[in-house]
Formats: sequence, structure tokens, C-alpha cells
Amino acid sequence: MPVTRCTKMAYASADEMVFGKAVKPVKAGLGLEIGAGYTTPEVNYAPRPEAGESKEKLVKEYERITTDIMARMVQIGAPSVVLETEHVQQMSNNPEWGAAVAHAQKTIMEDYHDEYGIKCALRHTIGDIRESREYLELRGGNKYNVFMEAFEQCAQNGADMLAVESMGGKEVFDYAILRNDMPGVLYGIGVLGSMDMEMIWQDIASVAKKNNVIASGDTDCAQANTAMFIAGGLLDKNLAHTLAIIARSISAARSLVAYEAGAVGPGKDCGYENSIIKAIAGVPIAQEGKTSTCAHSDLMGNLTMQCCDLWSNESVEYHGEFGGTTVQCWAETLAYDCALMNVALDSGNEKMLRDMLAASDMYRDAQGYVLAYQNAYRVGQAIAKDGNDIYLRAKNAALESIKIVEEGARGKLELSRFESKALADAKAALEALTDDKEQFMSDCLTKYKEEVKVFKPENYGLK
Amino acid sequence: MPVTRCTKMAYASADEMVFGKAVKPVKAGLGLEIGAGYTTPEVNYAPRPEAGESKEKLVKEYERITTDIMARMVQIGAPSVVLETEHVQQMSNNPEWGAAVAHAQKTIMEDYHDEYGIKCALRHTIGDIRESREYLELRGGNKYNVFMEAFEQCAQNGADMLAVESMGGKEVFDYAILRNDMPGVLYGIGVLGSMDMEMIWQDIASVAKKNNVIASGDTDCAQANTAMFIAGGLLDKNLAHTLAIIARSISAARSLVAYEAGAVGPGKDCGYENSIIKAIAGVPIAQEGKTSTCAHSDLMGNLTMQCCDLWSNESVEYHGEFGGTTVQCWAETLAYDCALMNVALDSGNEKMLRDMLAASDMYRDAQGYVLAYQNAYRVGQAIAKDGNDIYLRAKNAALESIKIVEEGARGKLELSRFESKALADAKAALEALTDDKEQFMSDCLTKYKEEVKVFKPENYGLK
Amino acid sequence: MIDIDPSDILVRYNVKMEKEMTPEEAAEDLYPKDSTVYPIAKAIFEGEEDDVVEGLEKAIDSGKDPISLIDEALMVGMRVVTKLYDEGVIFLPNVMMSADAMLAGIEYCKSQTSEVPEPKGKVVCHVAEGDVHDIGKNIVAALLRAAGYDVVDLGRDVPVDEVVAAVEKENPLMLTGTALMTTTMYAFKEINDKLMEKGYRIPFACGGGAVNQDFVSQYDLGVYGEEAADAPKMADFIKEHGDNIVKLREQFHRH
Amino acid sequence: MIDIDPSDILVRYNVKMEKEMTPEEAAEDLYPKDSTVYPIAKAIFEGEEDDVVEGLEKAIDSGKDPISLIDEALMVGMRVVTKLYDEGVIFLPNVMMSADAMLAGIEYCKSQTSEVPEPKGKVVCHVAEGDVHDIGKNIVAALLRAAGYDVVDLGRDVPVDEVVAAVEKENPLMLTGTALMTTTMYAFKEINDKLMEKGYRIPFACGGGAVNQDFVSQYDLGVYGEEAADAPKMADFIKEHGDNIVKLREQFHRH
Ligand code: B12
Ligand code: B12
Repeated sequence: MPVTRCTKMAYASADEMVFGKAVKPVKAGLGLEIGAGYTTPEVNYAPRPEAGESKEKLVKEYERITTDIMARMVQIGAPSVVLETEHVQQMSNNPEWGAAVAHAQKTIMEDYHDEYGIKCALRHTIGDIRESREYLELRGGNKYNVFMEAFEQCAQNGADMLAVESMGGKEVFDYAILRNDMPGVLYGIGVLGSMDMEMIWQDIASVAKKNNVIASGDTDCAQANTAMFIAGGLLDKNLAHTLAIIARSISAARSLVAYEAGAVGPGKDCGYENSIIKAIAGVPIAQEGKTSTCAHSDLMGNLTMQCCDLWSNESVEYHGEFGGTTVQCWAETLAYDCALMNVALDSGNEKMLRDMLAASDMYRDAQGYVLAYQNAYRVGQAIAKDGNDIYLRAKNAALESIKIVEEGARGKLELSRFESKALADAKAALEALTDDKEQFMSDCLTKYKEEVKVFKPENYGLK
Repeated sequence: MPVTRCTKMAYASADEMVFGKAVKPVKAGLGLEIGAGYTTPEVNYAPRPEAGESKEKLVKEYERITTDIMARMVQIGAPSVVLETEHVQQMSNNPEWGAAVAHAQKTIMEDYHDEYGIKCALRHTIGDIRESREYLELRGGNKYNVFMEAFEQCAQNGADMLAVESMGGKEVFDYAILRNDMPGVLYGIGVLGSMDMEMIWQDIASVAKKNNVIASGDTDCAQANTAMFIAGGLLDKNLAHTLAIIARSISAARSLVAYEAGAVGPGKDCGYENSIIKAIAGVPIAQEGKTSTCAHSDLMGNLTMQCCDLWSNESVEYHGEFGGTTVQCWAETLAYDCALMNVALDSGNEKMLRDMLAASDMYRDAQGYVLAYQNAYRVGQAIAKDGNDIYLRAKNAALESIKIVEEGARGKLELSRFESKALADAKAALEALTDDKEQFMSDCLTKYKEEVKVFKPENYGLK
Repeated sequence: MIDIDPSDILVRYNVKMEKEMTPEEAAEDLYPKDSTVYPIAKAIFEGEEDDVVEGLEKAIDSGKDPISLIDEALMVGMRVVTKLYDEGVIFLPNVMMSADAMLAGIEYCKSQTSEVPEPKGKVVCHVAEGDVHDIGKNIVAALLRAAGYDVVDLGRDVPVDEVVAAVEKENPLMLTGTALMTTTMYAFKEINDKLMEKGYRIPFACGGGAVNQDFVSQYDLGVYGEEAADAPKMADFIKEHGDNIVKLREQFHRH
Repeated sequence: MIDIDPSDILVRYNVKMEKEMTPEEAAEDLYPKDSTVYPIAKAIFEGEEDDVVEGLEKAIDSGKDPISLIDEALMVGMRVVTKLYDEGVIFLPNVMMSADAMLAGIEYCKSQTSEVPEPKGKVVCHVAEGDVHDIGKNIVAALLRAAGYDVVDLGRDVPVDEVVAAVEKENPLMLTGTALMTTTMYAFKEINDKLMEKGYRIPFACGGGAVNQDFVSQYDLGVYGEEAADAPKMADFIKEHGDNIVKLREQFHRH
């Protein structure tokens, strides 16, 4: 599939962005339309460890998970639901395992759809298995073939939507983020990550097209989320939150590549960059926040709802709770969150609710501040402005986010001295960079080849 | 303490009721004020089974739980939190166990309060241990003494608020509810339950007063919640939801007795009758719903938020999840829910949000319809009208709820044929009842003494 | 209040799915045609104790044997009830009221003869030590009785040793346990171990809010039951296929 | 957008709690006063490799023994860093940069002599089989190195047998494992069992997102660590108090 760069905003203004509606809604699965005026819970789950022992056990586990979720949804009257299966490695490394799981799940979902009319769809997220013990092995070779085969087989056997959390650039990013090296982060996410995505997403989109399923999207989980998790809570001391949001803003320029290469959304739940991407590309997005505390803690539990189309719990291990199995508990909570958003949409109060959701967390830390939809929109503009240059647009995003945080800090956004200092250092380092992509790339190639022993330029078709 | 019946509404109109504000706010614990303009998460938890083996293990378990919750709250910037410890039986049967747990928890909470200034309070809910293998043993005797001793010791050792889920009337209720016998439900909850509460709450309020802590409230968990759980989800076939809501409405007349006998709120989380009670008594209330799916499923996940002051997860077993321990995950979700409500309060949009919360579930089943605040208020009026007669007010509540459901069914509330029939049968049975309390009591005494072999009138000072 | 269209927010699947037939019509299709049995079966379905006894009186007057009526009329009526409950046509209170009526009928039959009916089998029921939540157990016991089993109900908060003693004394075909608290359900393991130690191998059906399949699978005799209605099904399964725990689990473990 | 007062909604506890002193001031208080050591310690704190080497050059020129400088200057500087990190005064990247600088310093010292420094102890680190999440392990390894330990880093997705083989070969004072997925962490149990079988009794520190204390407590050698900074503390504890697993758990198990 050809790559079409985004150089314009899908929305004329930030205020047009709301949850449940996307400029380009996506039809998927059994009667579902995403971003077409209502929000839908997207339920995520992880099999119990013992279940990974054999294909049979794993299929059985996913059957239980699927039945539990569907049963709870009809019990509480939820009109629609999406199930996301994030492959455990066995399922991607042995594409027929993934296919068997997809088939088993879809069969159950079809039964429920037939019996109750519940709208539903199945997303399979293939594991990015392109790496060996020491190095990434991003292109060519057997790993790449198995990787694509996994998409193909899932698509053929019941998955309605294909996704991945790709890893391009992470070897450099990992090194850089632990050293406050923001140019390195820019290189890892913005340049290497985007280059890798361009390759894989053209291929994934072709697979999807061939099989008449949805190429949904990617997330910078490997990098921006790692930064967010290392930054942690208010009292953690592992990374300044002002740096985590720079990495996040850069990641928007990267994850956008999926849609430029043929994906149509919904973006993956853990892409906290998705508000920015929705602003640019108009695709529906999944998000997670206060109802994914089962999977992680963050500082923008409400804010992430602001313009989601699917609302997700990210992941929860399957086991029992007083209220049912975990997947039932979390699915139910998500469904009520969606019901509230859908009431707002139905009664014309969606903008009011959206604004309250954003206001809840935009002063909680610098990350929420930048991702609040009106600021996210600005980061989007900074990207679209130089949409044709993957380096420049990522750098723009970084600088715009810094500017937004600085403005915030002059208002109601409090920063610790430490956060301010980290921000100022990052700003200086980023402003000192060239505007020339080739120059930047060759400087970085030299530097990181030397400093990061696991960095192999061949992975990006370099040198 | 003397009993003062409620014969007037605390709110002049339903529309005045919102979350986070109560006519009579309650100061408790360390810097906290409940119902004074903001909502606060109330986190509930159950120790792991193994932890019950010894007092030391149990204390250690609650220490971990307490530390985990407090740590997460400061990590995400939550301004306030309440912890509720529902006693496992060991803690009430051995009052010094409960006391040791209260002391250990409070010590940790004080440390956090001192270090971070976080507002917090500790609620201890004593187990209603007044029963033997065969029968309830509600009054007099050693069980009653231990029961009161448990309140006393917790109050002396750190609990800021005392609560209980009392069981008066449940032997009759259990029999009646499984036989669609609504007069029996009225007798069990409305008459026997109220009589028992009157006795215990005068005593609990005295203990609280003596120790300068808060006598908070009771819930009809033993009866109205049993009915709600048996009624279950939309597709369950164990009890018509139209009957469950009659039991619930009656329970408001019962749980109100706590406040008439000296309690001041906040009402207990699982009292779904609390919206009605807030309307009458003006006390702050805890509620649970979409963020207590860990503990149970219900059909009004959002609606229950409509005028809560504390927002609770009901209970979750302490164990690990990807996102931390269960208490951390659920506490965080609650805290974000509260942040949203607090934004609404801060920006003057609380009524809009309340209305959306109510609208989300009021057509989901008959229960949500009656408990939607404007209808709940009407049930309150029916109770207050004959506030001095515990029988008549409970019967009024039942009949008013039937009327509300009938009205709803003429509008947007759908009922199954089965639900309508159960409602009509219940209406006929209730309308046929006398208005004379003494008559009703003596009829019921005869009937249930014969039919319910575990019913001992002495438990209520009868015969 | 704001105005919404509920159908944009939720689906009343129960209303949508409701069967065309009324429960009465559905029952009518199932009653036996025999004119002495029909009114008894119908009275059972309706939960009318007096009508049951009246029907039995007539049947006995017309020469039927009181004891055979238990199987041939009362149980037949009760099977109509159970079938319709399983199919979701009627609700639990109807089953409870029918069960009450059936038990009254059995008492009446027994009072009309000196014969003793052949027992179907005994089940011991209890709520775990430390736990007072007993309504679930009460339903289980009632449904077992309604299915014709002899129930020894030990009540709630029953010490482990008493449960074991009751099994030794009663020699039931199945033991049931109910626990709604994670702190109390561990008693099931103890009961299991003590039974094993004494050489008992009877199925131990466990259920109740706190209990889950994973937990129950951890001890040899445990079979997890999600709904009360599973209990009589388990007992029936044992009578038909023997008390192999693995097979019971295959049949009843759903998660 | 709506206008709110954030202080009604949330508390920025980090801003509220921030220490009065800047990190630089706090460090200044802790540097050794000795004029040859001072600049080295300071350069370590600042993460300036060149300045570290420069300081070492001067010290060696002034007659100091290269190997003793490792303990007396480099480690001293690193301890300032670790202390301030533990106290929450500085953040992880500072520690990482200081560690880089220190390691450069050690290399330089070693290059100035044929003596070999006395090793503090060896730790083997790995990420569980099937798991690629390795940044946590990288931090663990870096902090261990920064504390002076010799780290054998086996990388990610390491087969159980290779881990066992590495323990046999390296004879470390501790093994660490990282797993972020519930499906991979079970490898730790296998490693434990194989080590036990072969008679090894070394502490096996386990951490990473999926792993929790309950799980780790299930196998004999397991010690759960919540934060990467616990790893060097565990190693120090072992050096000081021996490798008694029960004592390690008492010290490090918090939940
Ligand atoms: C009603 C109730 C009460 C009532 C009990 C009234 C009664 N008649 O039993 C009262 C108020 C007395 C009460 C007291 C307490 N409770 Co309570 N209670 C509940 C509640 C709300 C509903 C339980 C219920 O009646 N369910 C309906 C029945 C029909 O369901 P069931 O028993 O599970 O049975 C069904 C199936 O499980 C099955 N089944 C049951 N047994 C079996 C057996 C077999 C063989 C089979 C096949 C099937 C089967 O059949 C039934 C229908 O299909 C639950 C909430 C919940 N989420 O479950 C809490 C709950 C059980 N209680 C709880 C607690 C903590 C308590 C107290 C300690 C609270 C306190 N501090 O006072 C005390 C405990 C006292 C004690 N020592 O036991 C917790 C337990 C948490 C934990 N630790 O595990 C729960 C889960 C609430 C919560 N989420 O916090 N409680
Ligand atoms: C970033 C990330 C990725 C990146 C990994 C990048 C990298 N460099 O490692 C990528 C995108 C590649 C990825 C891939 C996948 N991931 Co991932 N990922 C994450 C994420 C978002 C953050 C992890 C992270 O970096 N945390 C920060 C680090 C610093 O934390 P840490 O490793 O836990 O270490 C800290 C402590 O634990 C401690 N520590 C660690 N080890 C040790 C050891 C000792 C001895 C001590 C004392 C301390 C200690 O020190 C550190 C700091 O204090 C988590 C989310 C989460 N909630 O954790 C999911 C998560 C781990 N991933 C998950 C999944 C499912 C996957 C995939 C299967 C998804 C897919 N379908 O593609 C694949 C798996 C591939 C594979 N076979 O492993 C799930 C796992 C669920 C489960 N089954 O258990 C998680 C939990 C997300 C979720 N909630 O769904 N992921």
C-alpha cells in the first residue's frame, strides 16, 4: 500500500473533537461501527500462566474469557463490545495457535450476536516477535515471515481487526531515556520508529485488505509508555514527567505512520498519543485510563476518555473475584463508563462531559496538560505542518509540547523545580538540533552505533 | 439516645440533591469532611483467606492493605480517602482483634496525614454476630455484649466511624422473598428490621458519643441486597426485578432508623436505599456501583453516583494485579471517579453530571428507575408522610415504588410481561393489607411463627 | 432531568428475548394427559398445596396407590416445573412454591399408607464454618428436595468436624457446601482432607459467592457449582453416571 | 474549556514535598573533603566521564594507587549518588549517568596498573524465557554495577537451562530474574527447582511488572523486589548478613 503523509488536520478546531465520534468511522465485525456516535467498551485480558502450556489449554482459556465477557454484557444490557486479544508469544510464534484462538472466540461471539443481537468485534494484536536474544531483527528473514503469517492467519480465522505494538527504535530509546538524552529519544522514536512502522504497516494493510478485515493501528507502547511507566506516579524519582511527555509527543509523529500506510483505526488503547493522532488523521481511537488500573497506574485516568471511541481496560489476568471473573468485572465497569458517555452524546452534553474529563487531570502533571485535547490539537498541528518530514515533524512535536508545558507552568500547572530543570535542559538540547533530517540521521548513526552496543543500523535499512 | 422519627424531608425538592453535598455534612478522622462539597473514595477490601489464621497475620495483612492504598493515593494526587474495614468474624467475635487492626491502620494513616497532609478517615464495620447455628439471637445475652464490646474497642483504638449491616427480620424475609410473598417482605424488613435497628442503634450511638467518634450508618444488605442479588442480571430467572425494587423501597424506611436513633452518616456503601434516605434525613451517604464490580454486578452502575458523598468499591480480595495490588487498582479508579465529580462541583456542572448518571441506568430496569433521584425523593416523601408509624411508612414506600414503576412502564421503562405480572400480584397483595400496624403485626406473628420454623418472636421482644 | 432515548444506551435483552408463550401455556403442553394425574401436576405447578392434596385424595379414592403417586403424579408435576425453570420460562419463587406444594403432597401420601417410599438418595448440605450467608444454601436444599432427594440440612456456620461426622452418619450420595467469604471457604479443603483421610470419596459440591472453580479444583473431591440449580443436576448425574469426580468436573466446570 | 481550581481536585504532593535544598547543595554536603578525592566524587555525581578521568589522572600523578582509588574515590562518589537517589533528591537518569562515569573511571584505573581489584561479588541477571521486556532488568544491572558488583547480564528471553548453567559457571552471590508477563514468570519456578536439585541455595531475586510477592514466596529461593534499587540493597544485605532467604524476605517483602 502506498504511504500518504498527513499534512492537514482532520478537525478544523480542537473543540470539534469528542468521544464516540470520529471523522472517519470504521465498520467492523458483527454490526459494529466505531466512532459513529457511540462509545464501546474494549475488553482486554491475559490468560492465566498455566494456560500457556498447550494450544488446547490456551484455546479453552480464551473460550472461557470470551463467554464470560459476552454473558456479562447481555446481563447488564450493554449494546456493544469489542474484545482485544493481545497475543502471548506462543500465539504469534506459532501462527496456527493465534488462528485457533481467533476462531474459537469468534464462534462464541457469533452465537451471542445471533441470539441477542449484541454488536461486537474481535481485535487481535500480534506480538512483535522480531527480535533475538541480543538484537532486534526487524526486517527480512524468517522472523519477519512468521510475523506476517500471524497477521494473515488471524485475519483468515475470525479476527476483525489487526493491530501490533511495534518496537522499531527501542534499542536506542532505552539507552537514551535512562540518560535524559532527548535527541536520542527523538532519534529512537521519531526517526527509527517511524521508518520501521512505514515498512510493516504497508504489509499489514495489504494483509488486511486481502482478507477483508480492518488494519487498525499501532501504539508507541515500547517507548512512550516505557517512559510513562518509568516516570510513574507523582512521588517516583525515576524520570521527570516533563521528559515523559516529550517522548509522548514525539510518539504521535511516529504512531501516525500506521494511518499513512493504510491503517484506518481504531488506534490501540495504550497509545496515549491517540488524541493527537485523532486530531490529525480523524481515525477512531481506543483509549485506557481510570478503568485500566488493573494493568497500570497513570496520572490521567479521566482525561484519556475525552475523545475515545473505544474505552479499554488494557489487560487483566483472568481469575476470580467476588463479583465474577476479572474480565467480567472490568468489562462491566467499562460498559458503564461508556453508558455515561453515550448519554452525554444522546443528550447533546458531550462537550461538557469531555471538558470535565479533561479538566480532571490536566493539572495533575505535565503529561495530562499536554494531552488535554486543546493542547493535543496543537501538537497535532506542529506535526502536520511538516508532515512530509518524519524527523522535523517529530522535533516540532517535541518543541511544541515543551512550549505548552511552559505556558501551563505560568498558569495553573504546577511543576517541581526538578521537572522545570529537566524541561529546560531538554529544550536546550532539542533547540540546538539541526533542521536537516539527513544531517541529524548521520550524526545519530555515528553516535549511537558507538554508544549503544545492541544498535544494528541494518534493522532500518541504514548503512 | 432518644429516637426522633423523620416526618419531614431534608431537601425541599429532589433537584437540590447532588453528589458531594449533604444538608448535614460530617467531620471525621484526619481533616476530612464528608458531604461538604467534595466526594471522597471509600476503599474496601477483604483479607486473603490465609491471613485469618492468627491475629498477627491479620493485623499484618491490614497494615499492607492500608499502606498500599495510602501510597497509591499520594502517587496520583488524591486529596482525600476513606478506608472501610468490614470485620471478618474473628475481628468482631474477638473485639481485641478488631481493635488491634483499627490501631494498626490508624497509625499508618496518621503517618501519611502528617507527611503529606492527605485527608483521611477509617470506618470499621462490625460484623453482626448475633446469631447461632439455628436461630438469630438478636437481643440480650453474651452475643449482644460481645457485639457492643466490638464497637467500643474499635472506637477506642482508632476507628473514626462505626457501622454495621444488621440482620433483624432476615429469617422471615428469606422465607418470604423466595415465595413472592411481599407482605412477608414488608414484615421482615419494614417491621422486624426497623424494630431491631431501633434497639442496636441507640446503643451504637451511645458508644460513639462516649468515644467521640462517628456513628455512621447501617444498610439493609441482609435483605434488600439479597433480593437484588437473587434478582441478578437482565437474564436471570430467580426473582422479578419489580419485586426486588419493592424490597429496596421498604428497606429505606428501615435503614432510616439508624439516623433516627442517633447515627449521623455517612450511610454505608451497599445501601442502595441511601438516595431515598439522603432525601429524608439529609445525611451524607456512601454508595457503590460501576466501580464495585469487583464485588458484585448491578444494573445501576452510574446511577448510584447521583448523590453519593463517598464512592466505594464495596470489597475486593487483596491480591496482586498487573497494575499493583487490587486495593490500589480499585482505589485509583474510585479516585478518578471522584475527581470527575469534584470537577463538576467546582465548575457548577454537578446537576448536569448527576442527571447524566441517573439517565444512564434509569431505564435499565425497574430498580434503577425507582432509585433515580427524582423518584427516590418521592419514595422518601411517602415514608416521611407517615414517619411515626414504622409499618405504615414502609407500606407507603412499597406502594409508591409500585406506582412509580407503573408510571415508568407507561413511558420509556420497558418491563417484561413476567415483571409486570409480578408487580401486579405484589400490588394486589400489598393493597389488601390493613392500615393498622397492630393488626398487621399480630396477623404476621401468627402466620410466620407457623410457616418459618427459625422465626423466634423473642428476638424482637414480641410475645 | 435530561431526555434520552434509552435504546441508544442499553438493550433490554430480557424483554427482547421473552418467549411468546405464557408460562401457563408452556406448562399446559407438558402436563400428562391422564385425568387423575393432570390436576395434581397442575396444582404442583401452581404451588397450590390444598389443590395438590385434593387431587391426591381423588386419585387415592379412585384406587391409586399413595406411594406410587409420589413418582407418578407429584414428581411428574415437579419435572414440569424444573424443566420450565431450566428453560427460563418460570422463575425461582415458582419453583420454591411448587416444591412446598410437592412436599406437602408427599407428606399426605405417606400419611395414607404404612408403606415407605423408596428413597432416591440423600444429600448433606451446609454453610461453611464462620459463614452465616445461608440463603444460597437454602435454595440449594429446596431444589434438591424438589428433585426428590432427601436433604440433611446442617445449617450455617457448621464446624468442619460436624460436617465430616454427618457424612459418616448419613452416607449421602453427595455433600454440598456453601461459602460466601474467602475467609471461610478454606474449611472446604479441611473437610476434603478429613474425608479423604477417613476413606470417603463422595463428590463434594461447593458453591456460593466467594467460591470459584479454581479454588474448588484444588482439592480432590471438589466439584464447583455456579447456580443452585446445578445441585440437583449433579445429584442426578451421580445417580446416572456414578460419582467419578473427573467426569463431574467435565460436566459442571465452565470457567 | 471550563475553569476549575485544581487545588479542589488534586494535590501535587511532589511539588508540595520538594526539598528546600537543590541536589547540588545536598551533594556538596556529602562529598569527602579530601582535595584529591573531592573532584572525582563530584564528577561522578555530575556524570562527567571526562572529569572523572581527569581527576583520577591527577590523583595518580600525586601518588595515589589506581586500584585503591576505585574504593576510595569512585565508590565514595557513587555512594553519594545512591544515597541521594534513595532519599528522593535525584532521579534515576542521574544515577545511570553517574554509573557510566564510574565504570569509565574503573576502566581507567585498571588500565593504569597490572593489579586486579578485589571483586565485591558477582550477580547474574536475566529476563525470563519468552519475555522481551528488558528495560527493568537493564536498570537493575546498571544499579548493581554502580554499587560495585560484577554483573553477568544474560539478556532477555533466556532459556531456563542457560540461567542454571550460568549460575553453575559464575558462582554468583545472587541471581536476578525479571518478568513482565504472567505467562513467562513461571520460568522462575523451574529455575528454582533445577537449582535446588543441583544443590544451589543462592538467593534468587525476582521482580518486574507481572511478578508479585505471593508468587515469589512460592518457591524456596525466591526473594521479591519491587524496585530496581532493591537489587543492590539485597546484594549488600547478603554480603553483610549472609544469604538466609527467610531473613531476606523479612527485609524486602512489603506486601
Ligand atoms: C446479603 C449479604 C449479607 C447478609 C447475609 C444474609 C443471608 N441471608 O445470608 C448479611 C448482612 C448478614 C451479611 C453479613 C456479612 N457479610 Co455479607 N453479603 C451479602 C451479599 C450482599 C449477598 C449474598 C447473597 O445473599 N447472595 C444471593 C445468594 C442467593 O447467592 P449465593 O449464596 O452465592 O448462592 C447462589 C450461588 O452461589 C449458588 N450456590 C450457593 N451455594 C451453592 C452450593 C452448591 C453445591 C451449588 C451447586 C450452588 C450454590 O446458588 C445460589 C443461586 O444460584 C454479598 C454480596 C455478594 N457479592 O455476594 C455479601 C458478602 C458475601 N458479605 C461480605 C461480608 C464481608 C460480610 C460481613 C463480614 C460484613 C460485616 N462486616 O458485617 C458479614 C459476615 C458475617 C459472617 N460471619 O458470615 C462479603 C464477603 C467478602 C469476603 N471476605 O469474601 C460480600 C462478598 C460482600 C462484599 N463484596 O463485601 N452479608
Ligand atoms: C513497554 C512495554 C512493552 C514493550 C517492551 C519494551 C521494553 N524495552 O522492554 C513492547 C511493546 C515490546 C511490549 C511487548 C509486549 N507486551 Co508489553 N508492556 C510494556 C509496558 C507498557 C511497560 C513495561 C515497562 O517498560 N515498564 C517499566 C519498567 C522499568 O518496569 P519493570 O520492568 O517492571 O521494572 C521495574 C521494577 O519491576 C523493578 N524490577 C524489574 N526487574 C527486577 C528484578 C529485581 C531483582 C528487582 C529487585 C527489581 C526489578 O525495577 C524496575 C524499576 O523499579 C507494560 C505495562 C505494565 N503495566 O507494566 C506492558 C506489558 C508488560 N506488556 C504486556 C504484553 C501483553 C505485551 C505483548 C504480549 C503485547 C503484544 N501483543 O504485542 C508483547 C510481549 C512480547 C514478549 N514476548 O515479551 C502485558 C503483559 C500482560 C501479561 N500477560 O502478563 C503488560 C503488563 C501490558 C498490559 N497490561 O497488557 N511491551
